[in-house]
Amino acid sequence: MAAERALDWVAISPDPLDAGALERWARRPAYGAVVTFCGTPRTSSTHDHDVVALEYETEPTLAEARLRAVSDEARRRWPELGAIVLHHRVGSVALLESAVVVVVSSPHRDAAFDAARFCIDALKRSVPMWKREVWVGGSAWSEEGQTIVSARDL
Amino acid sequence: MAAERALDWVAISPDPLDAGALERWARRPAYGAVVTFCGTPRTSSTHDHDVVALEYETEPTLAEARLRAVSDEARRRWPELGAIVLHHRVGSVALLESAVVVVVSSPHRDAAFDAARFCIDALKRSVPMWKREVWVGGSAWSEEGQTIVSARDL
Amino acid sequence: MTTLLLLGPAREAAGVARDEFVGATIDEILDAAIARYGEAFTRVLAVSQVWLNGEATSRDAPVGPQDEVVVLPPISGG
Amino acid sequence: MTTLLLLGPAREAAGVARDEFVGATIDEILDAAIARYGEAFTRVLAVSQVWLNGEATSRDAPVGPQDEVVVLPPISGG
Repeated sequence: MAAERALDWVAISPDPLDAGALERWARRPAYGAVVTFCGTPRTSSTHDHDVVALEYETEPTLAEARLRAVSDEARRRWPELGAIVLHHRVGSVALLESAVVVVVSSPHRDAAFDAARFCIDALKRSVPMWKREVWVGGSAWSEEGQTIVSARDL
Repeated sequence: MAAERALDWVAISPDPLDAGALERWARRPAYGAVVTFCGTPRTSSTHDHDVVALEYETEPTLAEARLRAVSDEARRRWPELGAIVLHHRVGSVALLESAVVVVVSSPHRDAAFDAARFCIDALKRSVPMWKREVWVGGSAWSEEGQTIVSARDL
Repeated sequence: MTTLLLLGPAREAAGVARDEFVGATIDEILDAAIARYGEAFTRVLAVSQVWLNGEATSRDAPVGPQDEVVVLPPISGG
Repeated sequence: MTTLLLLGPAREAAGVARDEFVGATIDEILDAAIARYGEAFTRVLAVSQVWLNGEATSRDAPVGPQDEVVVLPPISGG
């Protein structure tokens, strides 16, 4: 699944995310600053086990519409932005793989940092996404229940 | 030139920077958040020309010592940090290539964002580095003269 | 028939990700779902948001055969 | 001989990146450099920082044959 526009690329994907390739996609000669955020599974858990993988699930059409709302809101707040990439993986994500990648390019670094941070914060709170922690011998839903909100309310 | 320790990797290098590879190096199972900053040449200039490349020069030993001071100061301010990568290229850097790459990993994203931003801000003000803007038919030193300061004073 | 999408823990509790129901309002669809899926689903539904065609709405909103009702349990967040 | 490193625009104005001078203090080294390189270098030096062995210091600091004096013009920054 992907929805690529000239400068916006949001996707929910079962395939491994290549942060380096996404970062290169966001580079443009007019934008000297590129900020990338990668979220990867951590061994520490909300349960009492060492996590070996996370399993993500969502409804891709719904989730991509909400990703697009995040990128639209970032553009409204920082009109100078260049490219915005918001990709979230679904299915099993192993340690050292990326579950989520955000890339923002901008003429200068202040807006790139501010907007990238807004995007990952808004993504985590406004995109429907459920996460199971997987350990040796078991798994459970991650216990950090939050109500879904809209990106424009953040 | 490179000075790699277990979790710190600073370098002044004449070779192209591979931000994706540096970002992968900074991933560790204990750190779920990785923030990467890439600085790339912009076409807009401090002179009245379209920039086609930037040329960086420094004294590598001196510059690497100052990069290390930036990473040491970031660790002092954010003791929870995982890996820190600070690489700056020297010589000619074309449009769409990276002149500087900063990567910071951390258990959570707030410290990763704050520390990455500190590192690039401190790097730009505390590392001796001179930049020529190159356009078709000419070149000149970039006109943004700043006095060099110490990372710990920022 | 109105489509009901069940996501994450709601899918797990219901045992299906997508189902169809007859009802005039979201409340009627959800009552029918409770009757079909039982107590585990009722517990998840109690803490979930319910959207109509991708947007939050009230539970007395009318629904028709082209509509999609979605049950969204709390998300994992940060 | 004390080493003098000339960086960026200072290297350009001096025409060399590294040179050697005899002198008892940083000021004496710099006076000898001004005599050798001329006016363009003098203008750059006027706005530059001068470090001794990688650290800022005062211009009356004593120097010896193992020391390295560095002329650092303003940097390009952000």
